[in-house]
Amino acid sequence: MTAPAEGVPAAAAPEGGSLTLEVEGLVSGYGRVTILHGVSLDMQAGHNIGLFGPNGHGKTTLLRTVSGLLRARSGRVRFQGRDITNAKPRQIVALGLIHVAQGNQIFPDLTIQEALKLGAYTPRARAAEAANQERIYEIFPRLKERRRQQIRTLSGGERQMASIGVGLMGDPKALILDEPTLGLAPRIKEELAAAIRTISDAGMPLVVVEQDVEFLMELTDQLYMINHGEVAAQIRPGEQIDHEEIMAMYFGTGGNVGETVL
Amino acid sequence: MNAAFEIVISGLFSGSLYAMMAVGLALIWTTIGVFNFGQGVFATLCAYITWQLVDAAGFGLPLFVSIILALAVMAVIGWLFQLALVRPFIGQPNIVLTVVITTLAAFTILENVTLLTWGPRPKQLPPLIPGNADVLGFGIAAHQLTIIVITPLILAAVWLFLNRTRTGLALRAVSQNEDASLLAGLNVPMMYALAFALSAVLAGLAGVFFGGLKFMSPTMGTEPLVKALVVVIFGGVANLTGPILAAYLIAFFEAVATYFIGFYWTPALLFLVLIVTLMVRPEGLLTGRSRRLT
Amino acid sequence: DDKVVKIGVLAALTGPNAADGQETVRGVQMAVEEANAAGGIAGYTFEVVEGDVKDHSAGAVTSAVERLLADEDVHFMLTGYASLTNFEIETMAEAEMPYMLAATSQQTRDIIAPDPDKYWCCWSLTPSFDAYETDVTPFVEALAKAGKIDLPNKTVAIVSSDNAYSKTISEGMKKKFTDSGWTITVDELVPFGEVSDWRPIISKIRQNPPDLVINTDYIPGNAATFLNQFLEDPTNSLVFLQYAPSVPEFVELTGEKSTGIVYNLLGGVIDSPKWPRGPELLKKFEDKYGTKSGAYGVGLYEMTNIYFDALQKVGDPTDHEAIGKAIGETDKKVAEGRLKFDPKTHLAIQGDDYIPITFFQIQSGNRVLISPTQFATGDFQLPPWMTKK
Amino acid sequence: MTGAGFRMPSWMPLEGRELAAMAAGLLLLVLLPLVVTDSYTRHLIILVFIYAIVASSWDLSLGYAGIFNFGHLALFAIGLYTYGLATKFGDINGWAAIPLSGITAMIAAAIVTVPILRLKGIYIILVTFAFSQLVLQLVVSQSDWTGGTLGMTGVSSLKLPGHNFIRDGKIGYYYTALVLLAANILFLRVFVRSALGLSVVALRDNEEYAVSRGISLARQRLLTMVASAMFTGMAGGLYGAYVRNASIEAFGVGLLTLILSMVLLGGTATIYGSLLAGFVLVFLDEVMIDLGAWRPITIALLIILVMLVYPGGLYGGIRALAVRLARRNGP
Amino acid sequence: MGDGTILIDVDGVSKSFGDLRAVDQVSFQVAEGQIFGIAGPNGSGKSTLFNIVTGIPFRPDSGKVRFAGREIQGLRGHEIAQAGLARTFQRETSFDSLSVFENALLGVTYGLGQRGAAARRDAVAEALAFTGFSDADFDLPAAALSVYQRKCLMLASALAMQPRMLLLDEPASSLTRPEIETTITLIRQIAARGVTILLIEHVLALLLTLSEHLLVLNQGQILAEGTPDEVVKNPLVIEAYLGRRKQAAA
Ligand SMILES: Nc1ncnc2c1ncn2[C@@H]1O[C@H](COP(=O)(O)OP(=O)(O)OP(=O)(O)O)[C@@H](O)[C@H]1O
Ligand SMILES: Nc1ncnc2c1ncn2[C@@H]1O[C@H](COP(=O)(O)OP(=O)(O)OP(=O)(O)O)[C@@H](O)[C@H]1O
Ligand SMILES: [Mg+2]
Ligand SMILES: [Mg+2]
Repeated sequence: MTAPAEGVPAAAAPEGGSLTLEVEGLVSGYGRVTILHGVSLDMQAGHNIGLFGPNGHGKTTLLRTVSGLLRARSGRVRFQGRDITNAKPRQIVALGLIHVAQGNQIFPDLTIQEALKLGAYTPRARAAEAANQERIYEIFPRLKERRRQQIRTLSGGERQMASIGVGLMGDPKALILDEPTLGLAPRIKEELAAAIRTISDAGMPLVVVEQDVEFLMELTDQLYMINHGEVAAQIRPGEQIDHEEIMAMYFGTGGNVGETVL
Repeated sequence: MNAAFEIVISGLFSGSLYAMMAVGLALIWTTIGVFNFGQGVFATLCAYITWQLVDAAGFGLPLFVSIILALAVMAVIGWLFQLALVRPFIGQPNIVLTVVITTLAAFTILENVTLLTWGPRPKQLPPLIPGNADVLGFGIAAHQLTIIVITPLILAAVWLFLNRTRTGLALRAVSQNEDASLLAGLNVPMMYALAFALSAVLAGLAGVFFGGLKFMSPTMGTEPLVKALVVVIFGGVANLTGPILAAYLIAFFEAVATYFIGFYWTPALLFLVLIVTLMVRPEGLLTGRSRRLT
Repeated sequence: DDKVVKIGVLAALTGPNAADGQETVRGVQMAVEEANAAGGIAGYTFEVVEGDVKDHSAGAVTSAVERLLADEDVHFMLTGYASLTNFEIETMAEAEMPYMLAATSQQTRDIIAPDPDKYWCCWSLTPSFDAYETDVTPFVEALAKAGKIDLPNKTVAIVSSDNAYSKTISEGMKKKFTDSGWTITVDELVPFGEVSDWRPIISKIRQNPPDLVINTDYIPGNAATFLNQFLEDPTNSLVFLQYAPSVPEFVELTGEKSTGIVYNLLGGVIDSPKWPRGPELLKKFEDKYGTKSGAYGVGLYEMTNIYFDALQKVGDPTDHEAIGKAIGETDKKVAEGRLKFDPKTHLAIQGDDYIPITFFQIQSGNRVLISPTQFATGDFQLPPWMTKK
Repeated sequence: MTGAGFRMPSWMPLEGRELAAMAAGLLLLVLLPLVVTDSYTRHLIILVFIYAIVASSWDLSLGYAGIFNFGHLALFAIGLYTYGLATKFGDINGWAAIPLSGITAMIAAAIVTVPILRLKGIYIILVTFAFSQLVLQLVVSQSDWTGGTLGMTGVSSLKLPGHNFIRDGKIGYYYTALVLLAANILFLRVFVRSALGLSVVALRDNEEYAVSRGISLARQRLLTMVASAMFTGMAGGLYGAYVRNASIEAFGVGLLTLILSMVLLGGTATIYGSLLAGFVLVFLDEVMIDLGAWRPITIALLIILVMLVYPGGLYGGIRALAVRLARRNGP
Repeated sequence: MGDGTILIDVDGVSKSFGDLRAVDQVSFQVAEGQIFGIAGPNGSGKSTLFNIVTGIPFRPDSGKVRFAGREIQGLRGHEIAQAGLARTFQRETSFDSLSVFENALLGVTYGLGQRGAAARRDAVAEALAFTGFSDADFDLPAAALSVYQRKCLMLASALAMQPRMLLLDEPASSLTRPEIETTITLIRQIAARGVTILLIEHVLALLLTLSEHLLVLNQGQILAEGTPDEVVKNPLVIEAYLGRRKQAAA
């Protein structure tokens, strides 16, 4: 695992203390059902956190609550020291906390180009629009080729690239990725990891939900396992963790370590 | 020559009216993905409000002041409309049908409110510009000439706004995926409001055109609405270009057909042509992706 | 004395024809209030009950009729026009309910003529429309004979709308004109409904300018649009419009433009000092409601009074058959002329001595009655757009 | 409870509970005339029945299949004119003319299905609307037969030896309409709960997925349209027999709006909703008859209100209430 | 398991969108009972290939598809399905307004499945049980299911059709390891019943484990073909699809 320590600008940690993102006892859900039963997690400045755990246990719900799509019934969310609990999504976006949602269903009737333009909707983002677009086209040459194609007609993977692209166009100060590798071919997955890593090292902390733990561990060093809407386990940065341990935790939810580990 | 000229004028004139009604409808459809059956009564209402402001029996203001004021009122009404009749149903499975019925109901309400407020007797607005103009030696009412001239300008403006500005882009995006729009930092409620206000203003303007053209009655909005529906669907609902083109196309078709085969069978012929066209181009005249309806 | 007779009025209180409906009800209201103020008739006072025929659809009309029939205090019904087909006459006959209407007379005749006695209930203020079809031709030729206009080549352009009223009339006119040696240059039928642009048709008319232009589309809005677009580039033709110009607002809304337009009316109010009852009732109506009466306000007022006379004669409102017959025996000077019913069709008898067909010309904002002479209030004047050698 | 599928008796997809409820409802309506004796109220109920047939059949194509068929009222009109022409010129007995109306409507439905086979969503609106306008034009232009815009009078009533349908306090038409309505609802319910019904809903939910499971879009669409036309056409025939005339108002906006309101206010994809809404709309209209223009306003407001509170329509609303009550009374 | 006889013979099929040749002259054969993997970079034409083979939503521009000796490229989508080709979609789909049971029932009714209500119900129950649903789930609305359950339901309704051939488009995407393990076992069991399987997948854990034969597409054309071991060593494949490290791992 690449150690995070070096190359992280301490300046990236603003007045609010050394915490980029801070979640305290978050409770939320849909309608009558409560999904999150008090989740707490801290994101040290300059560190990326990864969330994993079985399907349907609240990872996405957590992210949606953080970025204001869902009301928090109780608990706090702070971003760079600011309290953003139940703030409007556009206020949160304006602060630079960008969320790339799960599933690649962005704007089906827009072309890639239009969608990217829309990604840079906030004044903040507009400033860096050109640069960001360049960068995205570098990471995903395919998007550049197809920039005039309607998103609904893209292939699954291409759509995933597009939605990550839209997120990056928001010129994030911190980026939330929900299952970013969904449907991506192995190679582009690798390149994505590398690219995101570089951007992140230049001072853009990440929150990543991912089923592919390998990928997760490439990007992040502080892991939380979400189970039944609670933090079931976590690994702090710098803490020595070995692969098998993680797997064990991971499969703790049933299923045994298959013989087909690559 | 004479006939040719008349046909061209007729095409341009009716085309302008159709387009004016249709574009508001198309705007709502391409942005929010619903049909606003209130569009017709918007026209009626705006005509009557303008009449109230301009007529001696009313406040007797100058025509253009009255029009501006009336349009402002329409914007507000449009906004209220979406707040009460559309917004609550966003994201529901059969929103299209639900909104059809809520806006139809609103249509009934406003139509009868007009009836109660201004009574059933016919009224008329002063023409935008009185008198007859002379084009290439042919006479044409200045009012109609004005309509022929300014409509394309207005349509062009709307088109540019929707296709060339970031706000226009947001307007088109917002209903495609509300969550994604929120995560891009859009002010979603504002977008819906904007779309409706804009289309109400456009319909209102059409109403003012009608009011200066024929007698106003509380039910004057129905026919233009139906026509607009035909135009919008035929033009293809992917964007605004289709409906606008369709409006003029249909108008010219009618003018030519009326002149050569007579008024009587023209509608039937038109509908036959529409059906056949759609059999060949199932996605409308200008092929583009139709929205999912359910 | 609290013996109350309810009078059922069928009218469109909502929907596209609410204007006529309102006028209809007001006409009846006016008569009833008078009668009650005068202490009632034959010991009865009266009350108006409305039946909303909405969009005139069969269902709506049936409902309205059934509803009024279900009220056993209703002993008389009347309407300007209720259904498109006047089918409610059947129902009235079955229910033995005295009924008067002022609707298009053709369907009424078709229903009643086969067996007039069966329909003792039902009588039409509207006379046979034949005169609409036959009398325009002689009228125009008379004008020419009197040297008021030229008919260089006896050509006429006839535009009509595909509805019962307009179509029947225009068909009849065409026959009459051809029989009298005229040539029809344009013969256009437009689908019923709003016409926002007449230009293609008018341009056809302009192809070779006729002596006479006739449009029988009675929808006032359409007529106005037709007039405006014709005047954009008028031909040297006399313009005759069916019915629409008689609608009160037509003149005021078209303003100076309508000067010169000719139209005629059958069973319309005779607005002429030579027939005092006409102007008198028109004035009464306008004083009461602040709006002018068209055909229906005063018309329904008169119909209500016909009923009152019948009741006066019979005395017992519940003896429907007697009432019905009494109505049939009416012979009275009403605002529309002398009212007497044709026993074979139950339509008012038409003719200069009965219900005349009156021709009007609009002259700078006023409706001038120009024929028949015994009622005339003025002379025909050459329309501003026409020339004459 | 488990597998709805397991409780389906193979001969009929309806569940026992529903059948029982149906029977109860039918019995209620059969006995109703004992209480409702005045012919006007009966007249209103007859209209409710006829409209409900049209609306619930529309619910099949519009609600279940998601086919935006805005020519549905034309099918009703076709039934109406079929009856009129058959009885007046073909002097066919009224009882035979009503099924005939159904047949002509079904043929018309089959014809209009052809151009919409490839079409999606709103494009169907246009074609079906155009279709109804063409039918209207046809009716109007054949005035020698149809009376054009005058309409047809002297359409003959239903006849039974020893019974006069006109002076029977409407009892004859009441039961005739009721029988047709019952048959219609039973037919529609069986249709939608059958495998065919499921496949139609599947096509609405996700066309491509449905096709990938072997469901033929063309075939199901045709069947749906024809099925929705059958009773609609017969209702048209009955309507003609009842009002004894046929006029183009059957194509009018007024009737269209009323029927559409019934479908949506009642709740789409419910069948029963239409009948429910029919009663509500017609009788509301009746109690407010003297309010003039305020009547349509109030009714419209009410419709909006219901849609806001129960987007599922009245039927959905009543179900929701029932569930809540059950909860409250339950442990 | 495959007894060698060719079940499907895809012969030079192509599909273009405008000037983009999404599938370009692709030919391959699959033997009865085989598990045949298809890999390739994003947008290389895998799903489009499925689309044109199944005729949903469109047919190939050119080329032939012979299934069980019968030419099917001309048939309509539902006819092809009834001929015994059942497919799943890349995005988990379901008939949301129907129950779990009804979702699967449709497969039986219109596929090659048994006739007779009783037999059908049993087939459905069997298929659902096989994919891991319990009786208690049968009445759940499909809309309420989680990602994994939807994938299972999609599979169940496909199996209910009693297909001769199953086309799976990314059955493992966004699944957790345990779920992937289960899916692998599931697909193995299906194959064991003699159902031929065409498999698109990016999750190599599943793809490489299951495929007996592997086809790699790139830009709509066949880049490589062979046994998984051969293919993953192919430098072209590594360059275009696997990338360096994965290859090391493989
Ligand atoms: N819109 C919704 N309405 C009701 N319940 C929901 C909704 N979205 C998700 N759920 C439920 O909330 C629970 C948690 O869902 P969530 O998507 O947060 O889990 P997850 O960990 O992200 O799963 P996955 O890994 O599949 O994305 C699931 O049981 C799901 O069924
Ligand atoms: N309807 C369409 N119109 C235009 N282009 C299309 C359409 N459908 C697919 N494409 C393009 O064809 C190419 C192949 O798409 P396809 O979905 O087959 O890719 P894929 O191999 O399945 O990719 P993935 O692994 O990401 O699913 C893609 O580049 C896509 O953009
Ligand atoms: Mg998730
Ligand atoms: Mg794919």
